[in-house]
Parts: sequence; structure tokens; C-alpha cells
Amino acid sequence: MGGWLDSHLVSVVDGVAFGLLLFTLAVGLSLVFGLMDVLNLAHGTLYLAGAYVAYALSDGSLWALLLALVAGVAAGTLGGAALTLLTQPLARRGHLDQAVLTLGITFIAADLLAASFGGEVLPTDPPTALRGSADLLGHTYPIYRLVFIGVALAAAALVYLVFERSSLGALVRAAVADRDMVRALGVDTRKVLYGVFAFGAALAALGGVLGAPILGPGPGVDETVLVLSLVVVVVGGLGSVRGALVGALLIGQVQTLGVALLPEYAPFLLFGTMLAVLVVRPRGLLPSAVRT
Amino acid sequence: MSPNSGTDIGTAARAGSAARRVPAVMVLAGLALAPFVLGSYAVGTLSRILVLALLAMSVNLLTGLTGLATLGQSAYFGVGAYTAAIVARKLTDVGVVQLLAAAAVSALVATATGWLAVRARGVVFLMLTLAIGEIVYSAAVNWKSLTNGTDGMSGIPPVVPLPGMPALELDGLVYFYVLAVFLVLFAMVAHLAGTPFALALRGIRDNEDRMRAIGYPTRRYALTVYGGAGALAGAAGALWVSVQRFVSPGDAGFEIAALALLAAVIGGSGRIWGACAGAALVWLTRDYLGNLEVVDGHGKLLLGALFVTAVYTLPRGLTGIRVPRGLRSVAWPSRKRTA
Amino acid sequence: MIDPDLLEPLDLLELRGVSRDFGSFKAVDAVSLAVRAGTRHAVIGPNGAGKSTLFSLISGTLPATAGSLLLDGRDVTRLPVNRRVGLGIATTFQHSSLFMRETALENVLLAVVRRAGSGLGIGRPLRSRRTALARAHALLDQVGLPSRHDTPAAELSHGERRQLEVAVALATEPRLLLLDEPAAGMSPVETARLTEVVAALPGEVTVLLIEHDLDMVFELANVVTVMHLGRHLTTGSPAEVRASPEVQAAYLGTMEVTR
Amino acid sequence: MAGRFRRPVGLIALTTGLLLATAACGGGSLKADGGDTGEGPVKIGLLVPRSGIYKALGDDMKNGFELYAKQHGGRLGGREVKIVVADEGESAESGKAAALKLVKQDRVLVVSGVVSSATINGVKDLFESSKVPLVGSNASPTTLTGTHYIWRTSYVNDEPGKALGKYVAAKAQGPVFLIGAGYQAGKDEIEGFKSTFLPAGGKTAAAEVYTPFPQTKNFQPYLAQIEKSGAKAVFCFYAGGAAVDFVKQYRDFGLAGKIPLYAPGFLTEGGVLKGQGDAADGIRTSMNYSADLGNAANKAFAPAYRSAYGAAPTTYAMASYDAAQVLDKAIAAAGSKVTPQSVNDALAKVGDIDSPRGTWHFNSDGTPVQPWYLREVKQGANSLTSELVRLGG
Repeated sequence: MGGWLDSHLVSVVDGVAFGLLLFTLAVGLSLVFGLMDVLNLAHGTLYLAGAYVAYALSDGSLWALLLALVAGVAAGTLGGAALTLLTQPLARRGHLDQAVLTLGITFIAADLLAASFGGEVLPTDPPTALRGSADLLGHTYPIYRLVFIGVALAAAALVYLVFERSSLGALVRAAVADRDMVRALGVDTRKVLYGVFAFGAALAALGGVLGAPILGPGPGVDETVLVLSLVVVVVGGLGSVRGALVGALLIGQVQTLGVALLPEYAPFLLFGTMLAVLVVRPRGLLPSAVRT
Repeated sequence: MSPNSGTDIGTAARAGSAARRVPAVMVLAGLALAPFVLGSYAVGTLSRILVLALLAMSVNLLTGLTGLATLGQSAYFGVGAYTAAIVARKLTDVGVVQLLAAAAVSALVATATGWLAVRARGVVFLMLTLAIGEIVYSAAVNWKSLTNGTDGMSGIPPVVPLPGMPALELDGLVYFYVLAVFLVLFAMVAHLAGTPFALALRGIRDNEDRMRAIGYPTRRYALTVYGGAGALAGAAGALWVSVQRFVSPGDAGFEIAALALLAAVIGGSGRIWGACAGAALVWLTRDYLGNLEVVDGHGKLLLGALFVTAVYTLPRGLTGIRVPRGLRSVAWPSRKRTA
Repeated sequence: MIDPDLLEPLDLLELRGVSRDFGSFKAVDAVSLAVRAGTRHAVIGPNGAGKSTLFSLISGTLPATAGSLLLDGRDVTRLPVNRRVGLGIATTFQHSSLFMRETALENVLLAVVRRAGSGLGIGRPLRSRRTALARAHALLDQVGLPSRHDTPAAELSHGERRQLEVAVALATEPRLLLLDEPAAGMSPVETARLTEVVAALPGEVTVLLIEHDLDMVFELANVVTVMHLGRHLTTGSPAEVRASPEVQAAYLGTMEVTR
Repeated sequence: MAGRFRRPVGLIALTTGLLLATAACGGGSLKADGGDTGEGPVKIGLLVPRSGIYKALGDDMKNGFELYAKQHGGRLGGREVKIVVADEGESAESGKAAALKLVKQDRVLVVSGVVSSATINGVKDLFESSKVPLVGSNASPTTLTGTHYIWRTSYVNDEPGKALGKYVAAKAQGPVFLIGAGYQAGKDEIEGFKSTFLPAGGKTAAAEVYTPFPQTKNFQPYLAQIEKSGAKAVFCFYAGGAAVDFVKQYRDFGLAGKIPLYAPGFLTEGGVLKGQGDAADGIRTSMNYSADLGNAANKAFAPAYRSAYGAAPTTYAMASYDAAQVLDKAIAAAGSKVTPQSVNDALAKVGDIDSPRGTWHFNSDGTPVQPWYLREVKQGANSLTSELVRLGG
């Protein structure tokens, strides 16, 4: 057992890093869907935008990263607000129309981004202070990914506490479960909806800024990110923060430890896992409490 | 008695049907005459659009009729295409045999995999079908002895529609073969749309619990239409091989599935021809407009703009542009708010 | 009206000590009740008397926690909804649950076709299924919707939807028709029309209804059961019930009886 | 088309019968195309990705071709040319649609370009049956043989690997780990490498590994596998975004500097190298071109390219530049009657090409007989080390 752990330690740790990256993406998608019934297929574009912001601003200093974080979050918030405005007129028309709209926006944004940044994948180097590798019980591991795990864990804990423990979170969860009931309590649910959409979008863009050195911006990355987050969301269960966290960590391990253990089945692992989970639990691992 | 409570559901509409048939006849005539007027490329494009229209119709059986949005129909399209390609290379160049084999294998695969998918609804159904599509795509890439991997299968002989007929090399002749099969399949779907089965599917789309309460085994219905839609996609795949004389994993991939779903949605679920019109619009935008010199590779921008515009300006899809009233009973209803 | 006891002295539905608990709360408490074939049987009682729960127990949408239900002497206590539909119990719901995008005719056809055969219905198109169509048209006429056959359910008025619900329920050829507050939210004109429709139903359909509109109850019903706090208070003819001091005390005393 | 016919089956059977009856009579698209080219500019189709994950390659190829045309006053073989660009996209399906447009709608004289192997397989029959030459400048699967109208100015997919096999067998001090992208080109490259590496006494550390393409972004599990295998060197095949990810992670997970990395030159070609930064230092690759080659043709080409597009030319740009050069010669040789057939005939006799990569000529399969070079990445640039071998003959 010790030998097994030793030889796969890096995969497990890296799976955590990857899973936390997925969590920052999936949680917004999940909440927006749970709250507003909006299937936001432009979610991957928000990541891509954040990653391009990180690329454009990076100059090796920590200040540049901080600046990128601020700019990325601002861009994500604006993007989220814009998407809310665009999808609201379709609120009563069902998921498909929203899917067509947001996918159309994705296509347009992808084309414009490729036109301004070119067709190459642009990997962003982490700040100089965070470059290089560290020793992890005898294995080499990139320092940036360790730092990323720390930061993302903090962010995940914050999101978790806000949504699961605070009164604001209780309000959002109540709105997910029964929007009319919350409205009857005199709360302007539209403000909650806009807030959550903007928050989810900002988080995805934040993921893009922090994730750029791990999953760099380029054509097609928006689609990859979107599909991965959708998988996480349905595996974890729609509309739940805890579900997104569990789903993200599971998919992270599947993508690293799973590939390390079963390399010959690598092409089938991601979707095979999703099928298996949904066959056993059609509503995902931890679906939001009330929803009919 | 009520004015239209005769024994035939179509009594009211019968009077108006002659006028309604004029555009249909005109479209048919246009399709029939196209190869005499249009050049080779245009006719080839038309052939491909007819095939993709069949795929969009297959999506519409699930999405428009039954309310199950799918991103997996390219899987059965691909299975049908590979089946037809293998039959064409190893067995016979007779098109009908390829079509039947492709439809049968696709129906089989669709029923086996659909068993997983029809347990779910909504986004989860969508993701399950996406997973099925991706797994079939990966199988096409990796099962090299059967599919020749990412290189794809070429060297497919020109199609012989029926035994004894000549092999069709020219684009115009292949087009007639495609059109003939298209019309037959279109008629079959049109027939299906008027049956109690289709009415039951609409019932499932609108209120599945209620359907169970009147005694319908809804999952069996969903699985049946899933298998049937798979067969239709498979037949389209066989035609695709007759037109392209090539098949590669991309034909079973995400892009085709997504575009087919989008075509079905912007076409509107109201009428069968909506999906066809949607498919024509989507693929003409991508392949024709996208390759115009002024556009220079910004085909995706155009597609995106098309989707955004369509959603806002055509809330009922293409078929909603002019909604004919009256004969809603048998044709599929337009998308409507249920208030 | 012929006394149904003389013609058909059978109990179509029999409840033996049926109960339904929600935790410690007894929504229906050991109710025993017999519904004779061919009667128009009303269940009344103040809010919270357990009438709606009782209906759910009969239709099968809720399982009973104790007691048994017999249809024609056969125990149906454990059968699911769709099996009870097959045995002839049809329900119209308090919250309208029609197929909103489909026309009135199609709503009825769905039930007619299902009743007619067990296949998937892929073969012949609807328009050539003349028997089914004729029956669906006739049912719509019967419930008073002669001019609305091709109107989508979403475009019908509230009252018309209730009438359509009755048509859908009748299409399953029920022997027992459960009407759950059919007149709720209806205008007096609509109520009067629906009353006519129910009154005109053929004798082989037994009707069990819950209703707050006592005008409707006393016009339609030939047997009335009164429930109070989940328990069966009394059953009798409308006249007997009106005269019962027990009922007066529990229920009617607080209301004005107009007839 | 209406959603509903009164007697659909009868009506459609009738129409269909009529269609099939008239099909024999011929018409617009019912005859084979002539393909004659009149006076005025000749049209040349450039089939390259203008969108999607291969866009960067497509840009290089377009630049190389256009540079040659510009240097020659917009004329090839003395004829004014009009370059018609079509978008290959990401899949064989979109690539074939674009090729059909070039051949059948624009009626181009000849087509150049094509990035992906799947696309070139998909359009093979189109070019062979319409008898329009395709002078491909990148995609070249090993299975593409026996064609008469398809030429390539690039290489065959297994040649970069073949060029490197003997060298690595001699250099590596132990078993070598083989890994590549899981599509056909990746498999061709690795098979090519094995075909010269194993006979030269090379040993592999484990069965070769193919990573799912294009979805693999995180190579950590594979890198762990390499480390565990005890390999003394790695031969890998990646291009584009995957090459950037692989090389950077190879460094980040501590393999760079410990286990030498060898690869076909695509791993460090063009914009990819910029993305890899110093992580690429020390990687040794084989390629049919290096921007710092000292021959006369390259001294004319490389600086001109650099000043026009602000970057060092890549093998993609060079092969596309050569495609224009080949066409220049062939159109001139075709004389007064410039048709696809006459150009194709002339291509067979085009002889030695004085190229930035060195002199090369077509073999009987229509691929180049050319020199292969060993390059090493130093300070963010590929620098020429030596000539390895001449392949293609």
C-alpha cells in the first residue's frame, strides 16, 4: 500500500489541483442552472476570457498576477451581467433556446478572441517567484500547482461557507428550491439571480486567470472547459455547491489517477465515469435538496 | 353537433389543404429540377444538406416531439456511416442493402445505449447522450481494425441504388438517389407524426406524470422513439457515405451532433420541415458563406450570429414564421408557451 | 330518480377502516364507507376534514397506512395508479393537469387510444382510426365543448378545462369517476353547466365527488357523506344529512343552507 | 415542404419515380466537368485551416504561399494567379466541404495546403476522380500511395521518426520511452522511428503510449509512467497546443534535464516554441528544415519571411513556399494550354527544386526526396546541429 501510494502520490495530488480548478468552473454553472434554469453554454468562454487576461497582463511579477485577478474578476462579473441581461428575455422559453443563444455567443466570442490572440495555445508563465518545482516526498512537483491548490482550497472553502453556512447562502439555496416561496417573503429574487450569475461568472474568470499556467488559453479550450464543467455538474448533482465540489474532485482524480492506472482506457474514462455515476444515481451524487 | 366533429380529424383542414400544398409542390419541383440547373458543387451541397436534414429530423423526433434534447445523434449517424462503408467495401455496393444494414445496426446500438439515456430527463439526458456520442467517437478513433482510426475509410465504391442499376458516379445522379431516399424517409416520419404513437410522445413531452396516470408506460415509449431516431440517423449515415465516399471519426463527433441539435431547434419543433430548413441554414452558413472570400474563416462568427438572431427574432423557430391554424391535430404543434 | 338500491344493490367501492397518517397527524382516520354502483355520491366537510387525502387513497396516488380498499369485492389497496385506471377508477384533479399544448380533441384521444389497445400505436395514423375519433368527438360534445375540439388546452377557459378533464376521465371508460372539487374557481354559469354535464352522465358511471359548493352537491348527489377531522361522520340522503343534528353541529351549523 | 401530405406515400413514390426516370437525361450537374481554363488569371485553391485548433498552422502555410507569389509579382509560371482560400476547419467533414467548393464551384486549376491527415484521406478520391492536382504542403499519411494527382512538398508522416531512429539508438544510454498523440500521424511517426531505431540496436522502455487527442491537456499521469519505467530517453510526437503542454509539463514535473527528449521537429516548430519558452531548451528534433540553414535559397527566403510576418519561417511555411515554387515551374512548363491535366503532367517532370531546405525532387509517390537535419533548441530557437540522412528515395 505504501509503495502504491508512493508511486501514485503525484497523480493524486495533481488530481486535487485539477479537481479544484474544475470546481471553480463548475460551481457557477451549477448554481446558475439550479437558480435560474439557465443552461449557460458560454461558461467556457468566461474561463477563456480570464485566461487571456492572465496571458496579456503577465510579466513575471506577483503584482501582474494580482492585477490580472482584479481585471479577470471584473471582466467575468461584467460578462455574467451581460449574459443575465441577454438570457432573461428567454427565461420562460426553456433550456433549449438559452442553449442556442449562449452557444451562439460562445461561437462569436471564440472567433473574436482567436482573431485578436491568434490560433496558438498561449501558455502563461506563473510569476517568477512561483516558478520551478518542489520536492514532494521524493517526487518533483511544480510549485505553482501547490500554490494553486492552496489558493483554490481557500476559495472553495469560502464559497462553501458562504453558500452552505451564511444567511445569504440560505437565501440562495431557498431560491434554488422554491423561487416563488422566496419571492413571497418579499425578497427581490431578481437581485439574487443577477448576483449569483455574476458571481458564478466571476468565479469562472478567476479560474481562468489562476488556471492559465495549467490549462492555457487557445482555440477550443472554451469547449473543453465547458464539457468538463458540465460533466462535473451532472455527476455532482445540479444546483448544489457540495455536489459540484464532490463531482469536481472525483473527475479530477479520474483524469489523473484514473489515467495513470488505466492508460489504455484513457479516452473512455471521463464519460465512462459519468455514465456509471448517472446509471446508479440519475440525479447525481449530491443533488440540491428540493426540486421536483 | 359541433361543426367539425365528423369522423375524420382532418375535415376542417381538407378545404384548405389544396392551397397549403402549393409551396410543398413548388419545393418538390425545385428539388427535382435542381441538377438540371445547378452546377456540380451546388448539387453536391444540396445532397449533403438533404442527408444532414435527415439527421436533424432524427434529432427532432427526440427533441421537438418528445422533449428530449440530445447531443448524441451523431453517434448513430456515425455507426450507420461506418456500417454502410464496411458493407460497401466488403459486401455489396447496392445502396438499399447499405441503408437497411446501417439502419438496423444503428437501431440496435441506439436501443442498447438508449436504455441508459431514457432513464433521465432534461440536462441529465442531454449529458448522457453527449457521453454516448463521445464514447462512440473514441471507439471510432481507437478501434483501428474496424474503422481505420483517424485516417478514416476511403475507397468506397460508387453506390448502386438497386440491384441491376448502374453505379452512380456523377453528383447529379447521386443527388437523385439521395433525394429519393430522403423523400421516402420524410414520408415515413410524416406518417409517424400522425399516429397515436406521436401523440403519446407529445403527451410525454408536456406532462409525463399525467401520461403515466392514464396508463402509458412512458419509458417504453421513450426507448422506442430513441431506437427509431437512431435508425433514421443510421440511414442518414449510410447516405452520407454514398455522397462523401469517405467516413472518419469526425462524422460521429461533437460538432455534427451540436449542429444537428441547433438546426432542429432553430428550425422549430412545429413541423417536420422545420428541422430540414434549419439544417440547410446551418450548413449553408458554415460551408458556403463561411468560405466566401470576405468571410475568410469566420464561419463560426456567422453561425454564432445566426443562432443569436434566430433565438430573438424567431421565438417559434423557422416554422413559426407563418403558423397555419386549424390542422394542428395531426401535424406537430408549434412551440407554445404553456403559460 | 329510481332508487339505485332496488336495481343494483352492489357496493362498487368499499373502504374498510382506511387510514392515512402523516407522522402523528391522522389525515384520514379509520374511514369505512360503501359507494353503491350507479349513485352520485358526494363527500363534504369543512376544510381539513381529509376529503382530498381520501381521494388520493382511492385513486392510488397516496398509499394507505392502514385498512383496505375493495373495488367490486377485489382488494385494490396495493395496486398502483395505472392499474387502478385499468380497473375503472378515473380521477379529475383539483389542479388541472391537462396536456396544455395539445388540442382538446388530442387530450381526449390520448385516453381513448390507450383504452382501446395496448400497442404503441405506430401503425395506422390517427385520422384513419375512425372509432377512436368518433368516440373522442362524442365525449367532447357530451361534456359541453362542442365548438372547442381543435383548441389547445392552454387556450381554454378555466371552466372549459374542468369540462375537458371530465371528458378525459370518461375516455378511460371508468366505472367510478372521482371528481375533486370540480367547481373550484368557476363562475356560477360554468358551475351550472358542469352540474348539467355530470347529471347527464349515464347510470353505469358511478360518481364520487368532493365539493364545497353545496348548491351543486345537493342538486347532484343522491348520497352524501360528511367527514370531520379525518373521520367519517355520517352518510345518508341529502335530506337526511341536512336534517342530522350531528352534522348541523359539526359543519352545517356554521353555514347557511339554502335549500 | 409541408409537414403533412394527404397521401404522402403515393405522391412521393410518383415524384421519386419521375426523378429516377429523368435522371438519365443529363443536365447541369449530370455530366462530368470539362475543367478547361481560359485566358486571364489562373485560380489556385489554398485549402488551409482558417479557424479552430489548427489555425496557426494554416496561417503559416498561407503566409509561405503568398510570400512566394508576392516575390514573383503575383504570377506563377508567367500567369497571373488568383489565390482562393477555403477553410479546412478542424474535421475531415469541413475540410472536404471546402475542397469540394474549390474544385467544383471555383473550378481552380490546382489546390495546395491541407493540414490534417483525415482531410487528405477524405479528399483523395475527389482529386483523383476530378483529375485536379493537389500539391499538399503538410498532411501526408503513410497510407497515401498509388495516387496520380496528389503531390506533397512536405514529407511522409513516418520520415521525421525514421530520420531520428539511428541517432537516438546510438545516443541513448538505455531504454527509450515512446509516446505520442493518439491519432494516425502520431502512430505513423512512432512506427517510423521504430523502423530505424530497433534495427540499430535501440531498446524500448515499455509499450508505446498514445494519449487521447485533442482532449489530453494534463500529461502528469503519463510523465509519472515515464519516470517509473526507468527510461534513459524519450521519443515523443506532439504538435500545436499539445506540444506546448507536454514540453512545459515535462519540465515542471522534473523530467527535463534528467531524461533527454527527442522528437520530430513539430514539437518545437514555430509559435509553439515561443509558448514553451525556456522549457524547450535542449530538446533535440529532426526536421527537413531549420530557419538558420545556410544555403542560398534560404538566405533569400528566411529574412524575407521574417520581415514580412515578424517571425522565423517554419517548415509549414517553407513547404507551402515550395508548393508555390513547384507550381511556378509546372505552370511554366505546361506552356500555352494550362489545364489541371497539363499541370499535373508537368509536375511529374518538374525535376530538382532549389529550396530553402536544400535541393529536393519528387519520388514516384509524389513526395520529396530530401535531406533531414538534427536540430537542438538553444535559447528559444531551433539551431541546426547536423544533417542526419537523406530520405524519400
